[in-house]
Amino acid sequence: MNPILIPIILPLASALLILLISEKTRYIKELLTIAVTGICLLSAISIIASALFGVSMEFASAWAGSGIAFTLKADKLSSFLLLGLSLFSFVIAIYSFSYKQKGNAGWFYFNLLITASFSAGAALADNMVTMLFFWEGLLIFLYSFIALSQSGQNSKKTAMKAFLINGVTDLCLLTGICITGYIAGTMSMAGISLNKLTLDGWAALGYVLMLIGALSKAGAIPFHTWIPDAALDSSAPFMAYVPAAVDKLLGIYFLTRISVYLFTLNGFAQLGLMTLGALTILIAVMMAFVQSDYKRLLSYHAVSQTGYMILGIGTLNPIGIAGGLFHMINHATYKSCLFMTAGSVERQTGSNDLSKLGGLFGVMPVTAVCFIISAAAISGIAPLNGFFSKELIYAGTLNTGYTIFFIAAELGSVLTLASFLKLGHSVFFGKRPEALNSTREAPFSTLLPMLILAGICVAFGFGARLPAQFLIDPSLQGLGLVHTEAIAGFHFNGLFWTSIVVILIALINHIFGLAAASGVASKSSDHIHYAPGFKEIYAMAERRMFDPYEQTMKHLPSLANILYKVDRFFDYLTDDLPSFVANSFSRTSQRFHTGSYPLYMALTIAGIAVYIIFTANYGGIK
Amino acid sequence: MINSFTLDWFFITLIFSAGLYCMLVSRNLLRQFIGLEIMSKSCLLAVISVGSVTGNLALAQALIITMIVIEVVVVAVGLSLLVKNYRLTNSIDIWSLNNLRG
Amino acid sequence: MTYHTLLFILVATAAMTAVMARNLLLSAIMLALVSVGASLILFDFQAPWAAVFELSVCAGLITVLFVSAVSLIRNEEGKVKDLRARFYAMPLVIAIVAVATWFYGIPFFDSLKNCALSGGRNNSLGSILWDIRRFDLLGQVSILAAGVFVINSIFPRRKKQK
Amino acid sequence: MTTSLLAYLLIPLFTAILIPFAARKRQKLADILATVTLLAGLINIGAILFNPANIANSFAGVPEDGFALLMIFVIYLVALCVTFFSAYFIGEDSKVNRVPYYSLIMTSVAAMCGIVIAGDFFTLYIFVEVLAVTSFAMITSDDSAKGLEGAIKYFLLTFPASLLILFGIAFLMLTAGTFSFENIKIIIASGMPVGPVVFAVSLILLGFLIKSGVVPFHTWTPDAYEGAYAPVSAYLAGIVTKISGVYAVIKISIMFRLFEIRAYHTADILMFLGMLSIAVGALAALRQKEFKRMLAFSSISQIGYIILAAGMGTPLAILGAIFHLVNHATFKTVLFLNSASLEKGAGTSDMRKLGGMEHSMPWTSWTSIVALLSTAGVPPLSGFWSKLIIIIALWDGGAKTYAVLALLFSVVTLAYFLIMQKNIFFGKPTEASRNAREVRPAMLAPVVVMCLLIVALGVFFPYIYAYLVETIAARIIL
Repeated sequence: MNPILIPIILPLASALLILLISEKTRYIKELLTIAVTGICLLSAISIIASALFGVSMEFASAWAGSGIAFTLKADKLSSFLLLGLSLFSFVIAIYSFSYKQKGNAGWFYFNLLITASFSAGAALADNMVTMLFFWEGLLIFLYSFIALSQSGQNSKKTAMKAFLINGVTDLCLLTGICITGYIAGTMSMAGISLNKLTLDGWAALGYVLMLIGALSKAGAIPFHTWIPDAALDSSAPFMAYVPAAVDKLLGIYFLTRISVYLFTLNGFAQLGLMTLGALTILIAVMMAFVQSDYKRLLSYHAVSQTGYMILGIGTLNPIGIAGGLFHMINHATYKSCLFMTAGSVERQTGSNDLSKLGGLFGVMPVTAVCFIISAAAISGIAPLNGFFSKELIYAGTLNTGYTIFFIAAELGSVLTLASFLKLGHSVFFGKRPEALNSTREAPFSTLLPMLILAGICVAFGFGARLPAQFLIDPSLQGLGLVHTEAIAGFHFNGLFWTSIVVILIALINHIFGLAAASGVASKSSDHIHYAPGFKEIYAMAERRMFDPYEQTMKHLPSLANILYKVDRFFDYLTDDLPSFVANSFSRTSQRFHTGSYPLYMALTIAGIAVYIIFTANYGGIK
Repeated sequence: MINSFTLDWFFITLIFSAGLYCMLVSRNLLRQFIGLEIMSKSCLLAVISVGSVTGNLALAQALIITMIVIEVVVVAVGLSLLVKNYRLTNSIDIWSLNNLRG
Repeated sequence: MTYHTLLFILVATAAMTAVMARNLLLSAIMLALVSVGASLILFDFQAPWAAVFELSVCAGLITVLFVSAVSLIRNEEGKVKDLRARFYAMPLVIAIVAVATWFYGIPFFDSLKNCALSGGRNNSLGSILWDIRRFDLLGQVSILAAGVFVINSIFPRRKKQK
Repeated sequence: MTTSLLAYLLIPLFTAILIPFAARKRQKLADILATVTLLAGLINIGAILFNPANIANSFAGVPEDGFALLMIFVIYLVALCVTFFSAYFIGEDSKVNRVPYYSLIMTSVAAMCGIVIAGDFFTLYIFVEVLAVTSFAMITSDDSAKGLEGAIKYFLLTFPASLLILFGIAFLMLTAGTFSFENIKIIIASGMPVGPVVFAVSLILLGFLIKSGVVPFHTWTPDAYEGAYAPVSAYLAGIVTKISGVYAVIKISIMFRLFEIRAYHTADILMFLGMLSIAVGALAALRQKEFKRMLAFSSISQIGYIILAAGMGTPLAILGAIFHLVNHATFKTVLFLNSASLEKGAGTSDMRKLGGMEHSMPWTSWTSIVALLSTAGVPPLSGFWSKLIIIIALWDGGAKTYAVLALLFSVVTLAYFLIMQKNIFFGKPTEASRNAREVRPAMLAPVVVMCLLIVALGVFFPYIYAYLVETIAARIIL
């Protein structure tokens, strides 16, 4: 078998196998999943090695005919992505080994493996229709993943929300792909890239529609709203896996593909993308800053960080794109790690509420260390990976000349750090509540993945040259981008000093907040939360006034009612009206045929008279 | 001066409408047949009038003889239906013939 | 006012009387008068064969049929409540028809007369016509046979035997 | 009128006269005589129609046109079915008097043959009257009050038709000097003004429209069919009213093609009345509770198709009209005979009292399914093809609205027949149907033969079409 098929077929087959395994067995499903994802990781390594040092693997098979072929192509970007996806699948599989609050184990691993398989397929697919197939498959299992992760009604509702948002945007994607494929004359991405499209006429529409699909997958504003809800209504492994890792990776991957690989963008599109990125950063981080739930706070950050990637790719210069891609993998790493710490805390304490947590550093030191590392990474503190990717993005942004976006991004950084100061302070430091005194450290199977990911954060930070050389640079080459600047390395330039300033501002803000909240860490954001002007906006946000989905849903019943009436009308036209008319005519005729001879005679005579007058006038004598 | 043919037809129309009026107005089955008979007469007169004006008197006579034979059989059949109906239902009211409806 | 026109007036009057008469027997007799009038008209048209047939069959046989039918249902006669007013309105209706025909019908009949194909055919002899219309005799035989079967069917002899 | 086909008229007439004498002592002899006569006639006409030599030279050696031959065949076929059926239907205790009954049937066969082979309008009129007179008597065969009511209504409501025909003949005599079909054609061809002739022919046409029961002159039809003695209603609906009215309408509409533009308005009226009949018949049939009455309305609707096609007047439309006339004779005979079987087997043909009859009377049930599907125009049965021809002809002739409406109302046809089938034959057995028994095989035989004919006409349609074109279109239309 072609090794390129392993990451797709193996998880798929084992997912089906898992459903056959009895409910009562213990650890078989878990071990099977770990083994399968491990094999996938190994094959992903071999694939990327082949892509980096040899020829890209390919697999092609005639599928539906007429230009739609089942084509997989592991070029450098795809195999880089595949590596990331496989890594997270593997780590999550380990993490959820002993994690109890993940719903039915069989279904959880089924969904996990299916997601792994389909995401690998989407990453590797070269033909856009093939990619769409996997992409839509992910959508279906996104629903089942959320819906089956908790037994309550809320998870179903959130699952439906996620499903609808992604379903609509996937429909856009479908339309966009059709338009693009029609204009380009081929469905193969490699084929289109040979002769890139420009944004004019229908092609622009196709690009925008595909952009919507990609952004929605990545979870950018305004398609992000299901993620914070899912943070409350689903399990930590799911959050660590899908919204934090897989969706980000795929969304940004496809964004890169279309923006760089398939289309030649103009300045207007660049400005639009960067604006969108900056807005995503700011709005999401503002929301994140005031959250009081561990996972929900993290989920807003997951949205906010997407903004950096979009900003980076939107710059359209190699440095910015490299930053976007680097940030993509970095973000997945530390955000997964953060969600895992959240899961671990939830697992050990039973709570996610910041006001009920505190002082856990003493009892959960490993978790706390992992948290600190990844929080530092996400905040862009110097030698960790987040610093380097953000630095690349800042540099790319400055290269475009739009300083305002740089400032917005830095402001986002300040708030990010501030919110993590608040989070870390309220969870791991400060005074420990009485109820948490018996808390113990999480088991090894939970700690191991966190350690792995935290280790990657550190490694990619201190040895940023390594991923830059072996992952990012080849990906840029794969995209056909040429750059002259070094994309990795620690420089004591202006950006470093800016980051120091950022750290200081955040610290000052935190101290000020603490003072304002009289020492309660979980309330250290209240001075902004309840500041005049912000207060109302936040209150409206809490009421979901800005959630397009909720707003649509609110107005949907009336719309649906109108549509229902319209439908009834058509139904009436096709079903009831004919039979009603026929019946009423029939009844009239029945009433008419009274058997009364005079009536019949009169009718006959009248008919004769009309006939004779007509024929005499038109056909006859004159 | 109105010619003979036109005047004939004027009276034929009157006789015909008398018969028609009888058929329309009467409830008595027998009167229906009387009206019918009067209408037949007007028809007969029409044929002979046409035969006269076209000079086809011989043909008209042939037709009239056949028509009279048919007329007598039809009237006989009609009257026998009437009598049969009278024997069965004891009524010759045409308005009572409304058992078949719907 | 020729004899011809008088005959037509006679027939029309007799017809109206037949319709309007309260007594069914009178109606039947008036019907016979209509037939007699028609027969006279036929004589006037120089159609003696038809006139004799009309006189014997219609004025004779049909009147007999009507009178016997009237006698068979005599006791029923009074039961049927005809609206007499409608019959009394008849002269009015006929008058209206007459006026209407005078204005609309007469031009129509005139135009009909103008369409008439006259001449060239009155040299045909009766015997030749009988020859041409030979098939009608078959029809007459059929309808007479049918009449016999119908009477036989409607008034079966079997009943009398029982 | 030619004398070549006179035998088909004279022999049944002779049998009719013979029956009262021959069957005086043994009543059973009446139906044997009638059946034998009809069978002999059927074989004879079949031999002429299906003689390969005749077909090969397009009936050049046969004096009459193919339409007349075909009609004689159908007349004999339906009459034979009805006499054969009646022979077993008339029970020992029936009020029906066999001798005059069979005499009347034979006379009406003779009259119908007279209509078909008549060469002028007056002869046509005579035989139409003969046919009408016999039908009145046949309707009242069983001495029921309903039958009498139907007969009297039939008598009085179609009487204006006779007058109209006679006035039309008078006008024809005045304006054309003749009423023979051939001579009228010659006169038209001679190029003289035809307006008055058209008027005269339109009057005659109106008479025949009344006789064929077209809306709004249809009012006698349901009453006569419902009241009639059961096998007689099959005979009436299957062939009698078709020959006495529709045949002449088709004949006149063929003639109308010669009148060119002067007759267009009359043809328009004809099409309008045809469409009206389709609509009113189909809609009125929807809610009928009495099987025979529903069939009567269905008959009105089907006649509408024939009239519509005749009004269209193109060769294809006339062909469709004739083929539909033949088909109508087959399937309507089957349905009416089945209603008679129901009366015999279950004692009633009221839909409200029947249900689930397929268990007790399976043959009746399945034959009626075949017939109703054919009526509704479901392929590959014969009714489908004739309706298809008619609709195609309408579409080609430019009457697209009529074509669409005709198509629509065949759906309604299917609807009411399915309602009927559901109410009577499917569903839960009722009290009446639990006690019902299938009628004897001899009574099923005519129905089954007709059903086979329906299927055969449908399945072998290509041959039938070629045959129709050769026999009918080649001689009378083109």
